[in-house]
Amino acid sequence: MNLALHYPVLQVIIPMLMAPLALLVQHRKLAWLLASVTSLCAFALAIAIAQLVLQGSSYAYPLGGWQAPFGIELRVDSFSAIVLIIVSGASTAALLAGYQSLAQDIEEDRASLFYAAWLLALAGLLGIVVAADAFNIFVFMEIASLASYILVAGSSDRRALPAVFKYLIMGTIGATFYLIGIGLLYIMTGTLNLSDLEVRILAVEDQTPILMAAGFISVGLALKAAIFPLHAWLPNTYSFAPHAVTAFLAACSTKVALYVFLRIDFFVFQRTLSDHAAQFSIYLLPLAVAGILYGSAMAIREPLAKRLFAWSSVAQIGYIVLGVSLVSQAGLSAGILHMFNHALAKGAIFIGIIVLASQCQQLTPTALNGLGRKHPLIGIAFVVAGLSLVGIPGTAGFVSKWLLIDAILEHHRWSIALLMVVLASSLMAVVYLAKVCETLFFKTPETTVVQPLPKLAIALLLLVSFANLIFGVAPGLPLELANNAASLLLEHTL
Amino acid sequence: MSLLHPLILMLLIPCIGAIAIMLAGRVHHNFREACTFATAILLALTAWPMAIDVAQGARDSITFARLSGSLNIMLHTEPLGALFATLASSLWIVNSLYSVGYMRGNKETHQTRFYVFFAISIAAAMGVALAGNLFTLFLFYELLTLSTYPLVTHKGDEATIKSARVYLAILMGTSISLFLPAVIWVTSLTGGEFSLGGVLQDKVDAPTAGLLLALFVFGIGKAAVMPIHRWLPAAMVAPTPVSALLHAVAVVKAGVFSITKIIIYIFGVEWLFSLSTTQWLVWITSFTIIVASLIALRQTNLKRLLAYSTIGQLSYVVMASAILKPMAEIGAALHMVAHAFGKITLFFAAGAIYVASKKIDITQLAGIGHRMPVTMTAFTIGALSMIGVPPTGGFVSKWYILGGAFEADNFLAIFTIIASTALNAAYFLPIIYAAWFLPENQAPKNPHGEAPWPMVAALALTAIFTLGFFFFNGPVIELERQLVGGLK
Amino acid sequence: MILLDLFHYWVFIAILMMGFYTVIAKQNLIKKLLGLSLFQSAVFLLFIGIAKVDGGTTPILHPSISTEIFSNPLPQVLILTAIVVGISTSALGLAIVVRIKEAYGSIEEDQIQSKDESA
Amino acid sequence: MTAVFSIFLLCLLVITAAAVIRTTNLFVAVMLMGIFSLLIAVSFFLLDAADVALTEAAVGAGISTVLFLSALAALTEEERKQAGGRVTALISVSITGLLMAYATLHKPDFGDPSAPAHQHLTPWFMQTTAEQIDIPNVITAILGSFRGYDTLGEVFVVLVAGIGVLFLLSSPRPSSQDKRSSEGLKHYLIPRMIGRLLIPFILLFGLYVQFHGEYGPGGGFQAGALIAASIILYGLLEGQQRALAVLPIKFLRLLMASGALLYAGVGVVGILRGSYFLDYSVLAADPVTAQQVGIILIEAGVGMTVTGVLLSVYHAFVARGKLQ
Amino acid sequence: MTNVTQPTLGRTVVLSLILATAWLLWSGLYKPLLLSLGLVSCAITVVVIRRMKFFDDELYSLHFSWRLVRFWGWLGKEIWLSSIEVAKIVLHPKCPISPRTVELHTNADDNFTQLLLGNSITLTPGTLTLDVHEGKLTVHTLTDAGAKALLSGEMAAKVNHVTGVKACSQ
Amino acid sequence: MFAVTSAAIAITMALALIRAINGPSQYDRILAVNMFGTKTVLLLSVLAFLMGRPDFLDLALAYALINFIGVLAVLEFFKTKATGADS
Amino acid sequence: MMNLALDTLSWILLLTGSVFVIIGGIGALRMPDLYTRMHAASVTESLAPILILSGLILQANFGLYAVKLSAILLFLLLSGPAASNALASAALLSGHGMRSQDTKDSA
Repeated sequence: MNLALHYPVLQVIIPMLMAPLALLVQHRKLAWLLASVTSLCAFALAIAIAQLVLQGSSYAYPLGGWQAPFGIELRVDSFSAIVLIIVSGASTAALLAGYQSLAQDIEEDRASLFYAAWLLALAGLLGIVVAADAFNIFVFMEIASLASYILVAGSSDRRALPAVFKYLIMGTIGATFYLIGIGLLYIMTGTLNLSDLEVRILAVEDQTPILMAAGFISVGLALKAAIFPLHAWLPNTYSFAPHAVTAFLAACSTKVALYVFLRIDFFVFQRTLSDHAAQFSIYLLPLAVAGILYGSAMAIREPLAKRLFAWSSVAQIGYIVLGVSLVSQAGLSAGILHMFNHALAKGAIFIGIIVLASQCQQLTPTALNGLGRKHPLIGIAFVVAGLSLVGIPGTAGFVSKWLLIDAILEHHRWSIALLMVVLASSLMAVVYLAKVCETLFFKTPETTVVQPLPKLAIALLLLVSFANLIFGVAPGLPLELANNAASLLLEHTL
Repeated sequence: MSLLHPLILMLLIPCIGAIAIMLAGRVHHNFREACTFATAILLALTAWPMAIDVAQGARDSITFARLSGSLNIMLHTEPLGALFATLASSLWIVNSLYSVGYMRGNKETHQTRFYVFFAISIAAAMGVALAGNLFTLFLFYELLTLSTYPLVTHKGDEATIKSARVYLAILMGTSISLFLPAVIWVTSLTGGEFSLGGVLQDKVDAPTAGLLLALFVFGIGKAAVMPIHRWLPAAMVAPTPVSALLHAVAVVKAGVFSITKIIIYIFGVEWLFSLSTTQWLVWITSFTIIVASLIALRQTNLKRLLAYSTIGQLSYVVMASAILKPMAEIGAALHMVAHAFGKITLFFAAGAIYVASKKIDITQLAGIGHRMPVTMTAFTIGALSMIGVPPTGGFVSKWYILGGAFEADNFLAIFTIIASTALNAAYFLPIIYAAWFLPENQAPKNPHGEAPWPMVAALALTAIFTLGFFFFNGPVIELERQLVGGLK
Repeated sequence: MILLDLFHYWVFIAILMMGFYTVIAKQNLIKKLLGLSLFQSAVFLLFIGIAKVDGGTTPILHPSISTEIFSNPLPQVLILTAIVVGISTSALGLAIVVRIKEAYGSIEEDQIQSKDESA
Repeated sequence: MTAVFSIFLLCLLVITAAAVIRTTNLFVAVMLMGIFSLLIAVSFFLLDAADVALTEAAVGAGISTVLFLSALAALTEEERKQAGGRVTALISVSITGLLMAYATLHKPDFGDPSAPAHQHLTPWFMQTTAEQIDIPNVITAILGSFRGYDTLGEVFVVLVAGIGVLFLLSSPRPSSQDKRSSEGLKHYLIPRMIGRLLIPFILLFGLYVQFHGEYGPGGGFQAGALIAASIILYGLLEGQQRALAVLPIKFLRLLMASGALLYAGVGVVGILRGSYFLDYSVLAADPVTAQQVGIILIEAGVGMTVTGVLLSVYHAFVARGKLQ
Repeated sequence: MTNVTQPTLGRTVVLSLILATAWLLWSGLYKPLLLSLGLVSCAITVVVIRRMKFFDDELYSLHFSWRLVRFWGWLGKEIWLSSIEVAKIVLHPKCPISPRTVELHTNADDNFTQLLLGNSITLTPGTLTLDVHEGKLTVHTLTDAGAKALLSGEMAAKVNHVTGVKACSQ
Repeated sequence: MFAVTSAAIAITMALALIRAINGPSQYDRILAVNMFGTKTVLLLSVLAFLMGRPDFLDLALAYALINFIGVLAVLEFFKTKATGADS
Repeated sequence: MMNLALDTLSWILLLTGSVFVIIGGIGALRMPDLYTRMHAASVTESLAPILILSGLILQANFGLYAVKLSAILLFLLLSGPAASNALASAALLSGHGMRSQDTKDSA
């Protein structure tokens, strides 16, 4: 039995199988332990897969032994590998860091339900990434979405409830749009397998329904990925969710939707849509630019630290989309690398929020006052993550930003204008980061809640912040994966 | 790649020093200060042999962390950088001495944090000095901004935070919006590596070169060319040792150093000289020099006056580089050194006055020369150097710059130098006159003498340096000749 | 059959739009959920329409049937799954609405918003 | 002939949908939604989708209505009047509609046997079902074996919904109230007795649907819904407490977890026996029988999970009920 | 499920047999696999409904007999006749109705008789059982004629005959 | 003949739908829903024969069950609404 | 011959059933208040299913389908009145009034 052969499916079903078990464990700590260990396993598997992929092996796993396009197939390549790492890594870090914080939000008797939902969210996200079947993606997207609604609703803040309701409505609309798109594709081609679609779509004479399908799929996934102006659900969802959940979701959930978006768009539609690249630069690029500017501006105006970073996510998604919408090797690889780096930075920031929130009763605008001065190490780690978000050289964020600017200069005729946008938003990032830093370091603390510091969370904060620095100097693995992924996506052109 | 490579060491020593200081600070403050000194001395001991090697023609470079094809972190040695590194590391020792006196005398809080970030700033300055390509330069340039931010905000009150906000906004803003695109542009065109004679020739046309030069000059906000100068007075809220070392030596010098280095190593002096689109730089620096001096005339706050003086003096260096003649380039290098010695002396003196008498205004300084003779002597020497009166270091550098200007037939530069000398004299001489020859306005409530001895020692030392540079400037000129030799 | 063809699609579009409108425009959260159900049902209708083959019959073999033409089973399978997804979403949405009602005392979107702003 | 019925029913469908939207009484809206489900189910039946029709009826008209009603018990019944629709909503809706209409202008004709959708995969499915699985219901073959992974996902969707509702509704209440439990229709003699008389047969019918999924319309999901419906009927008649005494919460939780585990476990056996995940043909000596056994097992898993989840969800809603 | 007494056991067996028959008739497939699954299903059903206390006395006053069949036949005739009555009224342009409520008393105190009576009344168009409470049935009738027919007590008598209860007093 | 019967049932369904939409009272609507449900059962039975697939009578049976439960659920809901103090 | 007779009978049953279904539907629409509507509706819930399903049973040749059909019929006949009764009781309890005169006769 060659276990390596089964890696893609194991990646999904290990968390999936553990979820019902977690459900039966009626004990907080045990459930948490089970979830963490499972998540760690998934992370290890993801890394193993990434290494195998880099060594040149590619995966196509026929489920049930039925060959594609008749059965369902799983596929893993460099692109999936990097997203797998992001997802499982984010989950692991957030779980480990979030134990104390989650214990405050969630009562003992509900904890096992919560961790089961967490595992299912993880399984769903991983399942989306490895899937190579359009409908299968939908199913796992729903698992992931429903589970993340639960996670967000775990917050003890009542404002989480309207937020999650909105998330549910928007998410379901997105998924349904996606389903309509699949339906149209199926009418025209009679298949659901992505690689089969790619071939058969060429034989379709009349492309109008294909175009519509592309439109519906894109809009649906853009909703899930919170691409401006479909980001309305994101800020409140992220800011009122339990902190650990924010750390998990902010790092990976929108990226998975983006992943699907890119995958379907490049693998399936690239060859059929006339002037595919132009479509990107006409429709997507302006949105990316608007998203970057709007998200940054809102972040500057926002007094609440957590929501500030949620707005910054809107802007950062814009960066990824901007890189992608250049439709060039450099642009795509910059965008994909930025997925990784942004996950790293945002993950660290929200883990930082977990730590800081343990020192105050509620995350009011003034709650974080002076906390950085009280705990300098935490403060500095937090700032390092923030710098990575801004894209200061030496941090991971800079590498992708550099590549992005490089890509902009390389090709695009609007390069100067785009450059301006990127730079302006970097400046805005400096402003909102400085705002947070001032709160952390230069304001006098309001109340003195003396609670024990969550040691594990601090350790993870330091670890992830440090990773931001490491990947700023030696981006090796993610960069290689991103480059491979970019060429993989582009290979599908004529 | 060995960690013991001198180039790496020069980065590592201050970093390790920072950690050591942090740990030592928990034990005892004497131990902490000992760490600071040890680190500073160690750094200087690494820098000097390196500079000597460079003077003998040795070149070294090391690349670590290859990020992507065009993007790697690289250090190398060359005369200009060696000079800057040696200068900064040596003055750090003196400055540490002074800091100990100032911080204790002033009973400042968070002293450990101060020393830690000071060490990190020095590390960043070393990085700037030794950067082997544009990207590395940019990286350490930003690091320098960030690591000095906690120093500027050291006091932590509302006004300080406001000023620090200006400081950060201007420096980060210009560097991200102007410097970074230029860096990326040039890197994507040429790879961005520094090489003597320039790498940009024939890669871009004249207007683009002009644009790039503008991006660099205004993007490197630390050089404080108008109108990007507002941060410098704002940063004067920092404790005096910070102003002294960083805003007279490391930070602002990093700015002018970067510009000079870019002009020499990226554009290439001769090529740039052949372009007509870059002449505006002399105009703008002249303007800065004159206007800054005029503003300085109207200042009453001593530190702010010094800040505006610094702005003017920095533009000297930039202008000298912009004259684009070998002699002027040497002048630029010399002026960096001379101004460093002079200005650090002036700041030291200002700090000493503040610590001893809590006076910050020049109108209060009448007659103070009798109470603090050593301090005021040093101040006088520094001021004279600023004006360019022999036998001070300032004279030597001005001489070279003037020579370069004549060589280039750049009458604007000549006029500017002469006019600004007059203006410098106009704002420094009254202070000196008042300090020595006027009686005290009123008797101070608590009669004071000199500042604590470490401060006095430090400023005396730098005053001697200032004088000494007039006589013993040979090694520096020798070092920089290599630059010129390469240019020829 | 052309008539049914077009009519079927129009009904699909009509219900889709009605559901979509309800979701976006109505303030009442339960109404939104109902709209969401309509919206999804429309998509089910689309898929089942795709599956229909003229003269065909349900793809369940049985000795009593004479024809050899069968409707397409695959979209039906997909919709079986999609229906389950739909009910799951509704159930979860309802639970959230119940909690919102407990926390805010209202299930009207604008009232909830104003309560948060005033708080 | 059926086309005429189809058109007629579709007309009713649109009218019902419009009525659902227009009515301001949520209770009425939910009831109309039930009618809508019945109608759409009949339409599905007319379009040769018996399996889907059964599911839609069990889910849309049955479970969904019950859930909405039990949630409404905790909510207000009337929708507040709202000043007109919103322009943006109308615009985005019309854009979507127009796009759809535009797309349909160019699609292949409805029902055309030579359409690509019917030519590509379907013949293979029909043939392979006959050869390698040998069960009459092709839909079950696809659902259980060819696309068994999707169905696994579906089970987990149900599971996650169950977890979610339990999680949300087991949170402490904002103010101190003891749990309410429904009294049921105890005092209605006739419905109660008739109901009790029918329950065993509903239950048996549910199990019949469960195990005949390979031969006719039905399968785990529909069966789960029916079985849950029979227990819910008992709860409606005799009160929630007695329904809980029959199948306690703990048991339901076990049921939903073990159903999912059973399904995934069958898949894992495939890996352990040296084949692929969810490959049933290694379950027994004869691959065809093995496929059948596999499908029965996973359908059982589906049925267990669905029953467990639906009942747990129902109890959760009823217990949350109305605040006194 | 705590007190498994002799009669419940017998009832369990009878019910199991009924269920098994139902399964066989529904299924129509007699493969060993399905038969064994049928057995399992019947077992599950019996277990569950035992937990529901299905086998208590309430439902078990019914003894199947030919009387029941005859009653059904009679009831069918009644339904047919009254349906035509109602149909006439509905189709009549004026809808000549005269609705009223009557109360019917039965001395049968077992629930099953009441159930059968109430249901039979409801099944017959034109009459509608509104409420059954301790032997008292409230019935709504569409016409006076219907009310009179009810009050004549024929139906109650028939029902009592079926269930073996002594004729009720008028 | 099946067609005629189906048509009749379908028309009755439409009538029931009108009653369900018009009300006027909630009980009228419940009545209509119940009626609609039983008509659906009949329609399905007839359609099964009309389409030549009498093996789908299972559906009709399932509908009958579901409809019964649905109506009882509605009544249960109404009962709790009526007794509850919630306005 | 036998077949023809059965067919004819079943057609007659179906046809009559259809007529009654429609009449019941019309009645449910025409009748003035809830209770009278229920009377009309009960035509479609008792007689019509009997007729139609019997007609179908004849068509199904008394095979297994006939069993299912009779199961459906039995179920409808049991559950229909139960539901009606529950509805009527609930309406009565909630005080849902009757339009016409409230004559009460005691038997």
